[in-house]
Amino acid sequence: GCAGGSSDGSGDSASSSKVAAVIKGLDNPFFQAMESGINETAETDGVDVTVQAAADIGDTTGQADKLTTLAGQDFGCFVVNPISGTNLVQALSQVATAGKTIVNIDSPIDADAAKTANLEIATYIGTDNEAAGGKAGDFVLEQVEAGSEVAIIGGIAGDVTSGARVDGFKAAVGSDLDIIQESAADWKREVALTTATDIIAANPNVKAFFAANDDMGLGIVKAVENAGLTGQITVVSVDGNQDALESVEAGGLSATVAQYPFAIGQLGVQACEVAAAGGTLPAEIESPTALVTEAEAADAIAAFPQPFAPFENPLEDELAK
Amino acid sequence: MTTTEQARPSRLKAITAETKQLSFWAENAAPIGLVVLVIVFSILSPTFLTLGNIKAMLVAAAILVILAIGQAFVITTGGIDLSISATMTFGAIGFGLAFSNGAGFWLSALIAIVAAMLIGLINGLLIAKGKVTDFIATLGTLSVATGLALIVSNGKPISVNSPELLTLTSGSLGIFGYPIILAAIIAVGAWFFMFRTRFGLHVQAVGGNEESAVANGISATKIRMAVYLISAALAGVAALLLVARVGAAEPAINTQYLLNSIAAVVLGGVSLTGGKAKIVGPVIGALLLTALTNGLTLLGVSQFYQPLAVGLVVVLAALLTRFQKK
Amino acid sequence: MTTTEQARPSRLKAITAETKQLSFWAENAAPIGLVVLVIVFSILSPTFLTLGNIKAMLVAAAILVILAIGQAFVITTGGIDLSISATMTFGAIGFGLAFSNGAGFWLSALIAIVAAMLIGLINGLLIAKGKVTDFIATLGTLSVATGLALIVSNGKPISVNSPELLTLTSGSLGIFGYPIILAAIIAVGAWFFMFRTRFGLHVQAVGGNEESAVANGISATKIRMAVYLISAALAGVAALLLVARVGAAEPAINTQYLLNSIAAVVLGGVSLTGGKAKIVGPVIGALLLTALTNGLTLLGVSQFYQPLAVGLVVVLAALLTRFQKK
Amino acid sequence: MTDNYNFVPAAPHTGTTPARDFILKATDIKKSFGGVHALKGASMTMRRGEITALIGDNGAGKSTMVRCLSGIHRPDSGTIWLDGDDVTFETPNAARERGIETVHQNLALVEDLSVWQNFFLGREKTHGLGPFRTLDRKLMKSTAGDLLKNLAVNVPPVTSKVRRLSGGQRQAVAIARAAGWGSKIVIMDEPTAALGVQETARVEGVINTLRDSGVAVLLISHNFDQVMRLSDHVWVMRAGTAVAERRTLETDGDELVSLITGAKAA
Amino acid sequence: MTDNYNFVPAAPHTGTTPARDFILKATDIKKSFGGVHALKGASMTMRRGEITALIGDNGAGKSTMVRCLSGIHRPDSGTIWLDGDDVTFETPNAARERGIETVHQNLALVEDLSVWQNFFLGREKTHGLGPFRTLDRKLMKSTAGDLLKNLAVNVPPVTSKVRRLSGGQRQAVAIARAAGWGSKIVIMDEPTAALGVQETARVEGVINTLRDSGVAVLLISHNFDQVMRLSDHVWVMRAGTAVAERRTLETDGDELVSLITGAKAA
Ligand SMILES: Nc1ncnc2c1ncn2[C@@H]1O[C@H](COP(=O)(O)OP(=O)(O)OP(=O)(O)O)[C@@H](O)[C@H]1O
Ligand SMILES: Nc1ncnc2c1ncn2[C@@H]1O[C@H](COP(=O)(O)OP(=O)(O)OP(=O)(O)O)[C@@H](O)[C@H]1O
Ligand SMILES: [Mg+2]
Ligand SMILES: [Mg+2]
Repeated sequence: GCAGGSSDGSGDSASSSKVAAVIKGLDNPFFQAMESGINETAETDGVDVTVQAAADIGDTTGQADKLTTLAGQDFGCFVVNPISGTNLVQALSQVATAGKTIVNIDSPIDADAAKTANLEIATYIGTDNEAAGGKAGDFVLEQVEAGSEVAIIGGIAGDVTSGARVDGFKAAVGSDLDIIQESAADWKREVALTTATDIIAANPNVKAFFAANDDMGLGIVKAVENAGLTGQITVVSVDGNQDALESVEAGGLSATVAQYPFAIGQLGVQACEVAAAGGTLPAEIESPTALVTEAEAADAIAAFPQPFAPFENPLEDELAK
Repeated sequence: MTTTEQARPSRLKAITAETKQLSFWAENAAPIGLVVLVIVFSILSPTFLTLGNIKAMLVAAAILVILAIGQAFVITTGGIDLSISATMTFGAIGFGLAFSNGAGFWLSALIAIVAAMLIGLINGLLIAKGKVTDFIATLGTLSVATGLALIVSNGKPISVNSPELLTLTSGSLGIFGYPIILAAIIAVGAWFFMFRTRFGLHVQAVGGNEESAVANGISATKIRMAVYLISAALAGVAALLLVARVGAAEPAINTQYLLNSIAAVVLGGVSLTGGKAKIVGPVIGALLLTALTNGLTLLGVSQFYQPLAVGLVVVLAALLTRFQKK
Repeated sequence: MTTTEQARPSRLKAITAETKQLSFWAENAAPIGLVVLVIVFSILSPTFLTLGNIKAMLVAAAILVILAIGQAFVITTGGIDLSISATMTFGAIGFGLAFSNGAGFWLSALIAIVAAMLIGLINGLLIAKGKVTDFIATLGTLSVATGLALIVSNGKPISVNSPELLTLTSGSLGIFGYPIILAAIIAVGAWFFMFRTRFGLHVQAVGGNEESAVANGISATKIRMAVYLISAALAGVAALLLVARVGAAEPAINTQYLLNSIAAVVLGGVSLTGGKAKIVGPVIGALLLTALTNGLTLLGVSQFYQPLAVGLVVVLAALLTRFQKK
Repeated sequence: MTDNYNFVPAAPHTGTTPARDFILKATDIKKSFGGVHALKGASMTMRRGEITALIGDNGAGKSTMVRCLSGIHRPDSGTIWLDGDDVTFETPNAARERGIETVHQNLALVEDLSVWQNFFLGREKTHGLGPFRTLDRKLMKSTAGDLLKNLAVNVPPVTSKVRRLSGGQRQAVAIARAAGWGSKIVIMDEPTAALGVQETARVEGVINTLRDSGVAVLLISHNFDQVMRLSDHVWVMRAGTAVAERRTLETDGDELVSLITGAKAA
Repeated sequence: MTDNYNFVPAAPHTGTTPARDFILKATDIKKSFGGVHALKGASMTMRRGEITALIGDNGAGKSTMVRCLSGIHRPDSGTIWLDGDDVTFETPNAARERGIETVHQNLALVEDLSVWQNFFLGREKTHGLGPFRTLDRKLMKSTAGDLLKNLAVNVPPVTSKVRRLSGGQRQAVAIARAAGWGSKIVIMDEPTAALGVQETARVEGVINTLRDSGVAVLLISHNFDQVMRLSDHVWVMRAGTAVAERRTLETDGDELVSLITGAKAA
């Protein structure tokens, strides 16, 4: 019951109802799910949407270039998932000057930079990655004895998302666990497998792994399996991709923090619809996240890509108007 | 010596014209590719040739243009600089650190360029003095520069809020943004150095035949040192534009820039074996690659098809160079 | 012709021994580097020389070893295959799609290799027939293969649960896992082809001096086609190991494998200008690079310092090659 | 993949219709490189069992002619007749299979390969079968060594790389290679230009031996004494065409010079 | 950065202590490449205003000697005296600044550069000041063209790339380059090996002109006639040492051959 809101033109004459979305690299299932969320919502709601993505997760200027390219066209609303806090600010200032709606999803735009550039961000949708890392940290704390050794495997060294997730994890475990090592596995399953194998070899007492995304988590699971330690080492990752959920169900991955990229994408488009209809948007929308363990895995898979737990969508009311 | 047939001028003319045509297409693969792209995209997308989009494209191209020019100097000597984008990253971090520690814009910019040239110096020493293969030396410094950037920045992006940078990235003269104007000035300077000074001639000589150049009293060591320093210095300048563009100095490597800088040079008709200098070619090559991504984005081509499209264009443009004269 | 001084044998001997020593170090940069690394790491980490770790290292090295061998054939002809890791990705996706559509292991494996060789064929046609510069042609097919892999897989990893793959990845003879055994067999075969058959000799001849090779009736076109096909076929084999290793076919680009495969070959003492063939060198180069990451991880070296360490080792090993005989 | 590299050279074709006494006849050969017309309709002949000299100024087109005869270049037009057959060599191998061996001006050696590898380049001896055919290294080394010994003064070891040889040694390798294949025609493009006295004498000896064993030799040389000393017949090229021919006995250096420079019309 | 590449060549050094009549004296030069002892203590001299010939078999070490004299190689030991000064050339430029010009056996041309660029390579003419000093292209082109015209038969245009020249044309460029600098010594390593009759005659003319203008010429050649015709003095090298010297007038070809081959001891 959310169709049509956008077509009958609010007072804003400059705006068209067309939506442009610029997200991170599509070489990762997380952002593919996000794209699906955007596209499918747009289709059911009859919104014209264009999705562009960076070449890869490190392509900060490429993403900015793409946004700049789109900014010159007649889109009324921009949904952006910036690779870093600032990389899209330049390009967005152009959008903001033209008085178009900016919806920030997933990774937040740096508040200071936004202020400097006079950006007005209609709404921010997402869980910050630190919180997701924190959930994983809490889970690991429950699973292993205090003082156990844990290892962290992040994405490309210096990557912002990876940094936030890892920082959240570290903050949550605090000094209760012994973080023996922090490695970078470039977001890749194969690299994570090699790295985890080495870490297990060097640290036979390692009790848990945290990976900054599911792909690397699955690589670690494989390493644990190869070492014959399945069940003895807790592996948690972040994302909630389908194959990760399946691995959780099958007893491989201990848990994944599902961020529901599909829902984030969906909310992004819906926020644009609300804005186009002249509705009011909350400054921040908490998109659902959930820790998926073996117990919830079946439900999560069944509901995929939607959130499995009931979720209060704050935009539904506005859209229903 | 040319034993052209003076007797049959008309037939000769025809042949010459034909030859001209074929080699004309080949020598100008990059500009021709660019023109074709512009035509195709402007038919397919009404936005492509709007002033706003052209301006956006030129600004987006500036970093790659500058890197391609640096790379062109190195490639002319028969070398290659794989560390160019890591050097840029290192320069950017240098800028970020200096700026956030209170150094003003100009001092920070100087530090960025000096930091970048430090990597260039290592490259030069390894390759010119150490006689290490260019490929492996710069592959090593690629890693070294990346590592250093991560270490000094502690792996975190450094936000930079500088009015000068803002001016640099958003100011413009007509449709020409300051970044592309800077790139154009560098291109003109590079052309001048390459084709009108002794230094440029010596760069070409070393690339063409090092033994002969040395026998004629040219110091290949100095020339090689110089080109790696030039390449690094230009990477430092590009770092300023990079920081200005993304509003922060980030320690992530931009592999894309590395491959594209080389592709731009080669598309511009410079042979990787060295000895043949070109500046305009690489600049147009960089514009071509930028226009390609821009157009594909405008057309809403899916991210999955973009690498394919880029690959096909690169291959087609390269096929054209087949007919280049030796 | 060698005007060695027969008159002063003792002094001569000393000089020869010294020369031998210097060039000995240089010619064997990769093995020496490997030995040094092994010594350093085994002092610093008690785990390093445990059987379990050696086994893990060798298994981890297998993919890179195979890619380095493929790359070595191409580089011996003076070319370079930048598409090698993208080709591997494309082969992996080919395997994943075939397998998930019900083709058995063997058929899927065949499809993987054929898919990879398709890219090799394009490379060969472009470079051998189209006379496109190797660098730019394979840069193009790098993009093309990446795009194709993304498109046919729809960007998603394809999980593969095949008992054969499981055996491949977990089986072993003593401390030698099946992957490294496969790699060793390929290395022996490659050595045989390179040094004991006409084909190998012709590869070296084309790399050494194409004009002379052609004047002696060798078809440079065929040889170039062949080496790119070999490189691609080996990338296909590596794809099997990759899929076996992670239990899924992923469309991700593995730039690291590309740069490392080239680094392994160059560290192994093969000149990028072509003409000088080596197989053992590249294999050891691949082992060196793998041991390096393994050791650094074992030691718990921070992620920020790892690129720096890798870079330094590459540069140092390369510096050794300076003293190689021409 | 390797099958292509293991063929056994076809037995030399033996023509049965000798066009008079000419073993080779090239008529109206044209060859251009871009705008440079290197050959503008050159014709020449070689007689069976004779040494034919080809002289002319730098850039006259001698080497281009040689490269057409040996299959490296395909003429733009014109015909090459070998033993009365119209042969159009597509590849250097085609020419060699028809019995034409060439010592190129640039020697066509691969510097990074050893002497014996260069010696047999393109027609290596193998043993074994099919894909398992391996190089018969022993045989090739000993053969190459034997053939070289006849020619060079300072015989380089057959296993040393050509890169390490002096200019004269390289020339010796290239000549020994061409002379060692029992062919019908051996073409030598300035074979003694870089050679010392002793080597030159040896090469001239080889050329005479070849002639005596019935091989037709085409000798390109700037050295008039040599041409007068060795050849039976001389062709003079100027600016892309063959402008004159003489029996060696019926001419002298001065006439040849004036033919080369164009001071005297053919 | 470019400052290094804009220096004005120093005025030729004019020694004031002629060591007897020798303009150049090399004593006990040794030079090895790895295990190869190319020069094993060779000594030789050149006299003022004379053409000195250096002969010897392939691999005797002539070119290595030349490369030592012209600063490309640094001798392992031994001394080079120029005009009575102990000069140890560290670089080719040092040798050229002292007035030694060389035509190398490999010509030392850069194929991808044009004729005039090769002509002035390493000592380009510039105008302007400091970093804005630009190449004086016009002057260089015309100078190169003038100097070439004296030498080549088929003068290549000065703007054409050396890659497009025939072997003879290249040689002409290299020789014109060396001869055109008003130096004290010109070394020529087999300058006419690849040349035709007319070009050879011209080069010999140039060599004589150089001598007549007071330049000492060192001529490496395998052509005895040429050596006898041109030179005043002959040095013979064998296996890395200079084994004999003769006044040209007091020797003949046969003696030289036996000195080269070692049949006759010095
Ligand atoms: N591959 C080529 N491309 C362009 N021009 C060429 C090529 N080969 C030869 N030429 C030109 O053709 C003409 C004839 O050259 P060729 O080498 O046949 O002369 P030549 O008689 O052998 O001279 P020399 O005595 O100097 O060896 C020259 O002008 C040369 O520049
Ligand atoms: N750069 C080098 N590296 C190794 N060996 C060398 C090098 N240069 C020369 N030689 C060797 O030194 C010896 C003398 O060579 P050089 O070129 O001086 O002889 P040459 O008298 O000039 O002979 P030619 O008449 O053939 O030109 C030869 O055995 C040669 O192989
Ligand atoms: Mg010739
Ligand atoms: Mg010599």
